[in-house]
Amino acid sequence: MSRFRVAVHIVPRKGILDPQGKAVSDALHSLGFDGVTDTRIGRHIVLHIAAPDAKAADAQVREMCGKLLANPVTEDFEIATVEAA
Amino acid sequence: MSRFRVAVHIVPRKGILDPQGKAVSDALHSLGFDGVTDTRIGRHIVLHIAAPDAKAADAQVREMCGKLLANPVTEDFEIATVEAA
Amino acid sequence: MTSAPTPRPGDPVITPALVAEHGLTEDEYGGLVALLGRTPTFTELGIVSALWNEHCSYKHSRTHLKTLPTKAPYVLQGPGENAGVITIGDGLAIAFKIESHNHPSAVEPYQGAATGVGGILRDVFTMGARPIALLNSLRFGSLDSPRVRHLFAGVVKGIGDYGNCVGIPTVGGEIVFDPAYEGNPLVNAMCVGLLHETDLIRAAAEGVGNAIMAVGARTGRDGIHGASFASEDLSAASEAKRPMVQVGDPFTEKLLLEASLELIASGHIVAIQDMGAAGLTSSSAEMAARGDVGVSIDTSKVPVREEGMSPYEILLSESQERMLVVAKKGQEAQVRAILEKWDLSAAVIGEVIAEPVYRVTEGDRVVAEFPGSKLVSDCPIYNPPAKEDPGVAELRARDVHAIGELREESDPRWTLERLLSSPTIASKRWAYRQYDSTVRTSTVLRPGDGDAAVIRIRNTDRAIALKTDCNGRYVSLDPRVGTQLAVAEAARNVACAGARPMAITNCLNFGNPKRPEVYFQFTQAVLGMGEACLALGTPVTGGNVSFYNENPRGAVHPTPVVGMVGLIDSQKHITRSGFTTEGDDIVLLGEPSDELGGSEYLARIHDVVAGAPPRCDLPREKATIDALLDAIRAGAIRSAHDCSDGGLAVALAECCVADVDGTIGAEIELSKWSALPLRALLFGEAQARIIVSTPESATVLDLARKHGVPARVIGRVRGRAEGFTIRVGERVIRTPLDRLARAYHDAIPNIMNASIAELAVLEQHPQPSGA
Amino acid sequence: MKFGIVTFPGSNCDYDSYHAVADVLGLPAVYLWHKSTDLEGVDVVVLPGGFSYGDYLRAGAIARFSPIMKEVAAHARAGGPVLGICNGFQIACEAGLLPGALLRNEKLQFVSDRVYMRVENADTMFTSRCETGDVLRIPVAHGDGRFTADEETLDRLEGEGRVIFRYVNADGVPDATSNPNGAMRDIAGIISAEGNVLGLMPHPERAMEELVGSADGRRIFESLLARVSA
Ligand SMILES: Nc1ncnc2c1ncn2[C@@H]1O[C@H](COP(=O)(O)OP(=O)(O)O)[C@@H](O)[C@H]1O
Ligand SMILES: [Mg+2]
Repeated sequence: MSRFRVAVHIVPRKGILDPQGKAVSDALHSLGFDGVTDTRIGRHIVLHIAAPDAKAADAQVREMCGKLLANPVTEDFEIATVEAA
Repeated sequence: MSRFRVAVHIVPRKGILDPQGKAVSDALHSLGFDGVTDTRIGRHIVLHIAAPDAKAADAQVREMCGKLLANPVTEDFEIATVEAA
Repeated sequence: MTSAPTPRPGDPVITPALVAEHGLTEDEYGGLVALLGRTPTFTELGIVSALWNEHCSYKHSRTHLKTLPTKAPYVLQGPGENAGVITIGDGLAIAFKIESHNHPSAVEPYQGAATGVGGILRDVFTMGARPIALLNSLRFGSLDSPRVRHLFAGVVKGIGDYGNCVGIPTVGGEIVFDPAYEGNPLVNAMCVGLLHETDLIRAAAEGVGNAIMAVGARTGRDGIHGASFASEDLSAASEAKRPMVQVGDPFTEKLLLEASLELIASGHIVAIQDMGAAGLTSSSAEMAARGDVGVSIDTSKVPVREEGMSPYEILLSESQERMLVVAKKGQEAQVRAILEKWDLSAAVIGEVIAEPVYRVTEGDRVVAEFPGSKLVSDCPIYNPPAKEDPGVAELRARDVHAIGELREESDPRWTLERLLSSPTIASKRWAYRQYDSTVRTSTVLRPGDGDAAVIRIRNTDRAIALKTDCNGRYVSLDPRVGTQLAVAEAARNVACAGARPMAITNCLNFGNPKRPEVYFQFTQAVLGMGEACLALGTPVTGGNVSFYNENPRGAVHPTPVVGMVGLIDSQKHITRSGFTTEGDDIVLLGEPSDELGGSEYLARIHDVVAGAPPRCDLPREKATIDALLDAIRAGAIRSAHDCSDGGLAVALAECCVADVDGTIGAEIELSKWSALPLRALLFGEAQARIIVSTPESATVLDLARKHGVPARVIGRVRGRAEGFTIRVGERVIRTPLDRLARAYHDAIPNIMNASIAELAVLEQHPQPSGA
Repeated sequence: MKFGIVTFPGSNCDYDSYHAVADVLGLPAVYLWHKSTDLEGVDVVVLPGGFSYGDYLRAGAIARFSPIMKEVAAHARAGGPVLGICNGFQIACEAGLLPGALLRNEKLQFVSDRVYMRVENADTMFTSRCETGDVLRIPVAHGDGRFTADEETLDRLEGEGRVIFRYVNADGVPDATSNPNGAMRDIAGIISAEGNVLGLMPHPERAMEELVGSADGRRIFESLLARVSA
């Protein structure tokens, strides 16, 4: 078993209203950041796990996303990084 | 001006209690993912912005983080990716 | 411009399969073709499928709902509008309505419940009323199941986050756990608003030339049912993934609320309506039908959130936090200015026209056109066969006395604690502690303080009492009687808080009406509701029907939820449910009888749902309420609590331990009824019973006699140290209070707080949860 | 003495604060619109509770940039009293008027309840009508109330007598259940170094009349009245 640090992004699914992202976009505009056209806000989850290898770590985290970390009805997830820790 | 997609991570500063991360760790254990030793939960913000070049885009988003996106008392931020969009 | 609509490029061809996917029967489709005199376009098919579906058309319920009593001198607005309205004097009125969000909550509990609250808030503020209170009536399966815990936790958080953010206190409700709701949770939300009678506004389009405006949030592809029906014809897999779930934005709702009330007060508009179920289609068609005018709408002018939306999608989208407004001609700019003040957009999307048609264009192209108001009026009406399920008749006839007692029951304390810790009876504080119940600073009785919530009316000495009720088990065993009892219990509960029951709204949750046994339940329930409302003088001012609450394992208990509003003339009369003062006499209004059928006792201890529900004697219910209110007005009552789930012993224990801030003792003497079987005496659910505590029992007994209500002193309030004692002849049942308190208060937290996974999932919601 | 109550988009206790001041205490009060840059000559600014900008991103994070906040900061710099309640406390922290931050409640649930808070320092313009050690019963209703700061800041706050309210039980001592949100050192409310900006999570404006459960919140408003008008 080795130790891995896995980072996951959970994001609102395309087409789903993201009121938080909208509020932040608007706030950035009013702060003068006019170039902002779109903001989406999701979660950045960093897990430390034990697994035989990186591939297994990835698979394990995918399963966690399916079961717990992401809401299957409204969110998509992506494994951003898997690194030895 | 070009268009960039910038992803930022806002994470709870080390040493700050992260009850959400802890609850998720515990929940993962109760689902049988015993190998999880630590979970931290932050925000994953994806911005679409206009900027002359990638460096300027990065600088702009840093400024946004300093002003609005991260709380200097409790959070750290890191620019994860800057890509042409 | 009356060219007949032509199919849009890319529209799917109308085939029998497509028609079926839109939920229209062959006959209904035939009716549509006859109405148009031609084949409908895809857009027209979508419109009709939305308007003629059960939710909008009430096609299976309309005939029966018409039989309900709806009138009283104080009813300003009965059924037919976004909410009912009653006057409470001094030019003030109360608007109120309950609605279901069962199906969305089953799919996505958090967003489903949240958007349910959003919708009911809009129904109330579009009447010109400022929302002042929210309630909710919830049904879930057994908490033993992780999925149920997930649903329960999600629904509660969704309700809380939405109402808390908008700043409307959630003050009451009920939560029942029963395996009958395992696959189909019921989530009914009620909103109550306050208005000046002169601000009452209705949702009828009027005035040829007036502008129709879309205000509030932009329209996205959320919740388009047609999208799934037609997904084969629309493109690939990406489309199949298209979100059906609507996400609520309570922040926008708060802005919309303020902007709408300002709009109504400004006099620049003639009508306003929520774009709720079936979105723009149903709001515009209903407004046109109510006003008996034509309308013309251009979907290309609707502000959208996503590119490339078709008229079909724009018309059927159920994006939240949107309103349809009819602005006075020439005053559109003022309307826009008010919305801009609140950072919201407003766009003119059509107008009221003289020609009696409902017309939709996309730019210059006519994509849908229906003659007159036939779209709404020609909706089919069904009255399918109704027949009782013989199995139910058998259950009802079953002699429940024959059910033997468990060994543990030889100690009634065991049974009492089991019942107090039954999730249906136990304290719901775990849930309502997540609801801001004190914002607006008018909540006099918060959840848990009384049998009903009480909100004072500022600048008057009056207050209103609010409660939702329904025992679905009773209704399942005898729909007519069970529904009468739901009305009676709601009336009793508001009376216990010191209020005269005034009027009800209802949410009729049933299974598939095409099944005769379900339709039987429905028709009987409506019959019983009408009878009870007549007898108790509480007309029905509106409501909602939710059919198809079933899955392959069967239908839910028929659950006609009653939302009652009562009026308290003087704030001095506001009455709590728990005992307050050592030495007070405890009086029982009404009397025990040998009735165990349909009880929580049988369900919880014996896992049996059988027997006839308790008898309902409506005149007796009325007399008991009148006697109680007279005693309250005479200043003789210190607390009042009705007997419902769990019977007399449970109700008495609740009076001692329900207050989280401290328990109080009681000594009870029931020997007068020692001839009754002990379990029926303690845990039977005979109706029309109220427990009061009083320093003047003579006055109470006297008033009861005057109303012909049996009443007797059954004990005395004691100090905390003296515990809880019931004597029945030789038997003495004595329990320390903290055992009872723990059973009552810890049951739900013990289950939920151990359930980390469910809670952690919820915490993932990127929703506001500030202050 | 005139009160100004700021209305941000999403504020929802502005109405309650106005009621407390104008109807219960009979004092002049005005609403101040977030887009305005004029404090209209008010003596006390109230940053009310609610969900300014939906509390999206972080409670108070967006509101602090409202045009009115520049004027509020100037008023505070000039020694003018500012009372931040709940969301107002969060906004004051985000704006740097007060140190620390208010994070998600430790139990991760919104908490609506009535709590007890002990007056830790009666020698402020907000607490002069209390005695140190008094226990007030006040409603709370928030999801992000866990006061957090680094140890050094906490020690400084304590050392300078700037922890004004602490969560306790009915008997006036902290216990396992008296802290509703996991706030560090049971802190319910703090004051600025100059003593003119108070932030607290509980809602004194909801505790002005016995009819709605408690009148203990009056002591805070009456203290202000005594000091400022003196
Ligand atoms: N979903 C809920 N939301 C808010 N308050 C609730 C909810 N469920 C129950 N309550 C409150 O808990 C108390 C007890 O409710 P309930 O058990 O239904 O009483 P009863 O049996 O007298 O009808 C009431 O004050 C009620 O309003
Ligand atoms: Mg009751």
